[in-house]
Amino acid sequence: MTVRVNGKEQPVEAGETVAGLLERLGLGARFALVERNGEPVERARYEEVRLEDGDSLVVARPVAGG
Amino acid sequence: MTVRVNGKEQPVEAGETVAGLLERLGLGARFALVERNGEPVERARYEEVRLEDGDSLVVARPVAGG
Amino acid sequence: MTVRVNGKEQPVEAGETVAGLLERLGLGARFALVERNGEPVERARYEEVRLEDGDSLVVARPVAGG
Amino acid sequence: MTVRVNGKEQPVEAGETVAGLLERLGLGARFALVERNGEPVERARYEEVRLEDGDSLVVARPVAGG
Amino acid sequence: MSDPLVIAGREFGSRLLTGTGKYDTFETMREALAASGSEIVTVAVRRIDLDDRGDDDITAFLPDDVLLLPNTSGCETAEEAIRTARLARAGGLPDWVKLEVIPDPRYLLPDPVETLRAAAALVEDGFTVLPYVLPDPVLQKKLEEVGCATVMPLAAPIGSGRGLKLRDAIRIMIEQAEVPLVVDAGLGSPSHAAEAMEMGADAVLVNTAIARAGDPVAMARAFRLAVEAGRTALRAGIMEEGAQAVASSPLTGAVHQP
Amino acid sequence: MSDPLVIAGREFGSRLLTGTGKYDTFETMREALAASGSEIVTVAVRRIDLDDRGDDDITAFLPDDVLLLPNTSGCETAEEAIRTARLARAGGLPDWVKLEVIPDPRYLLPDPVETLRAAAALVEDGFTVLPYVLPDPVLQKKLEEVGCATVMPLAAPIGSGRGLKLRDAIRIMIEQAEVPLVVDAGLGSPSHAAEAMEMGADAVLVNTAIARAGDPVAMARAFRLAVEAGRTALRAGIMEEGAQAVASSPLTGAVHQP
Amino acid sequence: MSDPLVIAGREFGSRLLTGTGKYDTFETMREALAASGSEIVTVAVRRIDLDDRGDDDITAFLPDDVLLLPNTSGCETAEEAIRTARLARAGGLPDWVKLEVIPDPRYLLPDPVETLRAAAALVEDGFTVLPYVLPDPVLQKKLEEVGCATVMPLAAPIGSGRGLKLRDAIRIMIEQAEVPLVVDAGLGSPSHAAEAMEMGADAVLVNTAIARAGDPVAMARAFRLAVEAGRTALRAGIMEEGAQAVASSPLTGAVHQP
Amino acid sequence: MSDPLVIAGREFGSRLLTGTGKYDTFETMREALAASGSEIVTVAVRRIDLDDRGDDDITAFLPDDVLLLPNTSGCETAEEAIRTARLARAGGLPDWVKLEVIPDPRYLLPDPVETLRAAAALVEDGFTVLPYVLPDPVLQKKLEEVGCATVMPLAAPIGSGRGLKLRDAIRIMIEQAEVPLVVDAGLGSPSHAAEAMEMGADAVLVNTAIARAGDPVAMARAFRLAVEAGRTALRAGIMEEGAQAVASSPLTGAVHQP
Repeated sequence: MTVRVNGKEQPVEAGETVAGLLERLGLGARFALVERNGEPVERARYEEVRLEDGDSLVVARPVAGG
Repeated sequence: MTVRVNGKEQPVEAGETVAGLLERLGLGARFALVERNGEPVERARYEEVRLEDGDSLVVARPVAGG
Repeated sequence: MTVRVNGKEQPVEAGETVAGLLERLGLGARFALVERNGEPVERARYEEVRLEDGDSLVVARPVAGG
Repeated sequence: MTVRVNGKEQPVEAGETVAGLLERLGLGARFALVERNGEPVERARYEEVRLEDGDSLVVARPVAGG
Repeated sequence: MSDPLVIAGREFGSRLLTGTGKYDTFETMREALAASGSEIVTVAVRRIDLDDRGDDDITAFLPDDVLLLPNTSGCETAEEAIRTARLARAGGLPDWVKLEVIPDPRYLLPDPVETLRAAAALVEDGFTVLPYVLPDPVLQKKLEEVGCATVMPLAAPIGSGRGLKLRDAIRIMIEQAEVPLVVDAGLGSPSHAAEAMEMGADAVLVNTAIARAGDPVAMARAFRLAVEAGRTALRAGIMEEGAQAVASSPLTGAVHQP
Repeated sequence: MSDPLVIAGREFGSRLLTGTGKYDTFETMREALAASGSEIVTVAVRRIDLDDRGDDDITAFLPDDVLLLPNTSGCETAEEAIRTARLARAGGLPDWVKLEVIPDPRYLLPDPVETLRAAAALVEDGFTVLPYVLPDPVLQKKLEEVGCATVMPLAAPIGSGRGLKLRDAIRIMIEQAEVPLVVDAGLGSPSHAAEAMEMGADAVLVNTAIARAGDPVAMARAFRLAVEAGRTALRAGIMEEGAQAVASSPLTGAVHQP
Repeated sequence: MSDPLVIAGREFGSRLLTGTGKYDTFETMREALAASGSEIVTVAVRRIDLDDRGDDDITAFLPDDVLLLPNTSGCETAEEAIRTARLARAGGLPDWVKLEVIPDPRYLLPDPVETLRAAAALVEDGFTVLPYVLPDPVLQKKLEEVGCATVMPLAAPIGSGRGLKLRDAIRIMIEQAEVPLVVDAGLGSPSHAAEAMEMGADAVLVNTAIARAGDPVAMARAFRLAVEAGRTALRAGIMEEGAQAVASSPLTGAVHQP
Repeated sequence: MSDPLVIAGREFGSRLLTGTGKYDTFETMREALAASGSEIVTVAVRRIDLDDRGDDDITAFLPDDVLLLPNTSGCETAEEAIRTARLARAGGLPDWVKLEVIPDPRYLLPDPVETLRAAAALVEDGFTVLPYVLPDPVLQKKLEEVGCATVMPLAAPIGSGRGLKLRDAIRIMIEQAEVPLVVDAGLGSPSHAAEAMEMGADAVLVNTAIARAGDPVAMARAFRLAVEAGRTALRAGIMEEGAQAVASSPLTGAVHQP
């Protein structure tokens, strides 16, 4: 199945979690912020929340700013 | 019958017009602006509009201002 | 004989006046100011003052300025 | 004999020094600056300099200032 | 050459708008308005006190050839301002309105949210709307978008006469203005008005500085001259400010030079 | 009412003095001087280059009814300035002199000590002396004491067009002036000139801001209007600046009030 | 004596807030933040570019003991700002937000209407909201009424370093502030920050002036000192400005006096 | 890094000079001087009134490790100033002198001509001379030429606390200074002092603003911090002021962007 991450198609395995996806994307170590289908995902639930086919995700992070 | 003009009771004769009232109030010569029951009255209709018992009127005018 | 005008040698005939010199220099029509040997020459005396050999003259004029 | 100190007559004993005068004036402990007949007196010489009849002295000091 | 101020398609020869408040007498006001050359003159709208008709009718002292511009002073909400504007129009005043919505009696500063709301409604209702605002370039754009005929930022708190204290924000508004920018309130002297015009303001509105002057008629004339001076200078092309000194006389040929 | 500028007992209708430097052409200069209404016009004095007579004679382009005011630009010492002034007078220019003694070519600022020395000598020699100085109220008093006809402090470095940057010192000079105070140099736009006049300066001298404007003739007119505006305002009595806002419309009787 | 800055019931020892933008390196940023003594540090929130992970994780360079304050830069509407704030909070950033709603990319000025709308919604949603606004005392009151924890007016356009150009409006905001007033954006040097504090601002937020300094670490220290200087002066009681000169030495008893 | 102020070959760690005038008590003065960190402290010289010895001896309240700098306040001519300086030196005060020659009791402004004359004589006589002047770049050069150790222009009339009102002239003096430039008189708050240091002044001298503060000791500390802040900023490299807004957060990658 596939999801969209920041507008790009990404294949994911059935039942993959948000945490798993971040890991595969090499963002495990990063301070990543995740929005799923327009709703923010609590960091505490990255391990639980399982992706579904067609999910649209935004993955963001804090950057330098004033 | 009576109407309220700028918050004060005023006796008026049945069928009196806005123009008539202004005349009796000594405002005939003045540049008077009239609101009746919350709606502005067109100057052109001062002669036509007849007051009804319990009408609430505001009578205003242009004054010095910046 | 010769005089210096604004630092340059100028041959002059014996007995030539300031006015004569200005004429020969093509400055007759100009609003010329003349200093002779460090002393200003009155305009009224341009016709009288006769140059002497070795005189040092400054010839100036009004120009645009603030 | 007498001297003038800051414009006022002061009796002094013959041979009295600047230091002695300051002492008698109760200024011994003060940081006093002394001018005698228009000339400043070096602090080092307060003990030596002997006053003479009619001397005019200014006695000053540092005060608060900007 | 002709250089009219154009508001809502109407041309005005004068770029000095004036208020009618705070004059000692209506006679002085009439003379001062004439001396100012102003073609747009503001008035307020107030209830008549039936127990005290108060002074004469101001309209009797106003020239016929000027545009009377009723303001909504005294209104603290959009609804109050809309009601006042509609009353004035129905009663025979122009359908132009100087929109003021001022909730705070201490600083007398306008409310950006209520002003925008009232402006949209009044434009919708057919008014030519001239809103009074704190200098705010983003609010300016919103007011232009809802169809205001001018935007009128204050130079400094009304009646303070402090001049262009909020110059930096007004400069941005001038740069991006799509409808005439009128500097309103806070101008205390003709040099303030001239500076606003040199900056590129399309017009200025002055009241207190004229009405409270020692000689209001002479001061009105002074503002008229200053507004013309500033506008003329803007069009003539003002020199660039420089950090360096530059001589205005020749650098060579001095008399003493060898 | 008449309000002439009086210098050394001579009356002038205009309070705008102008310089003749930096115009693109003498024709433009002539028109601009006319538009300015100026009655006192400065010129510099320079040696004629016999190998290059240069442009036409400026005097041919100057109105007959103005007072030509020769300056001592280019002089770095009192002696040079005195020599230049005497040469100008002997040659038929007026016995008035705009005294400039400027030792430093970078900042072009006047020398207070040499200027005072030259002023004393020139007054002694019968000149009407108008010295150009940095704003210095103590120097002003000394110049008045030696008999100068005006004192002319600069507003900002010459040619910079920065306006009344040294306002605080000039204000003191105006308060204590016993001869006319002319603000000279640094005024960049009509609003600067108007402000100087509102502060109480008796006149202003402008050159670069007019000569280097996009349209010098229009700018000359703008300065003329601004000087008149500022002077008129001063005499009319300018309102006090306030820290507080004060309404220009009535505080009571609003339409919506019960 | 202790004089903490209290925002939403939380105490901070430093009154200098800093941004993390525009540093050449994160190492320099880390040192500068330390030198600033700042306890509140802003960050932006942006999508990760999966094709270019970009530089290191900024959080690795930020001290643990400071409060990270995510901003909503890049948002042009209330909805975008709300969405960004909620994403930041869900992902583990604090529930504090520096609210910026900036529709115009040229002048980068905040939108008063959208900012107010977003502020109300975010307070409702449990956020501690610190809105960035143009100086507007009426908008300030509205933001206080909907429950904002501070109001943060800009001193001048962001990144311009021009200082307190809109001083007059900020002074009114300080007079009537009921929550801490933080001057944000436009401060270019420590003297600007000191002046803001002397005026009575509760704190200042600085980014560009430190990050783009020749030596950001030294400049951070300079701002820290200046903020402390300004705050200390305010509490010590600053002398009244006077128009007159007043001697600081005795007027009598000079040595030469008879 | 070390950054001493060097005057006449002597190094000072502090760039804040202070006066001793106008304190309510000598005890407060002593504490304030300590808090200021000042290493150069001015005193006046006055006759002792033999009928009223007045307050205690100020020297008993002055730290031993500061340089006492006697001033010539009260002197209206070069001769009076020279006499006062020589008396102070003979009596055991340092051979440094803050030279003030002030003829006018109203504005308390220094006399450029007499000050220059006295400076030349005192340098000749072996003094280290620190003259107090109106900002005048030409006079500055003359004072440097006769051997003055510093030049000390006033920021605004003494005691007025108005800050750098004559900024434009002081900026030129800083650009061309060959001996330390000390801004003296008129600084009213720490931000004024910081600004002077950021402009490049080598030091500032403050008296009234500290002595007349509500809490002089705290204010002395505030000025100390501000002077250090301003100096540090100057050396760190202050950002250029810009006319344009420049974002401090990234312009792309916002959360809502597609």
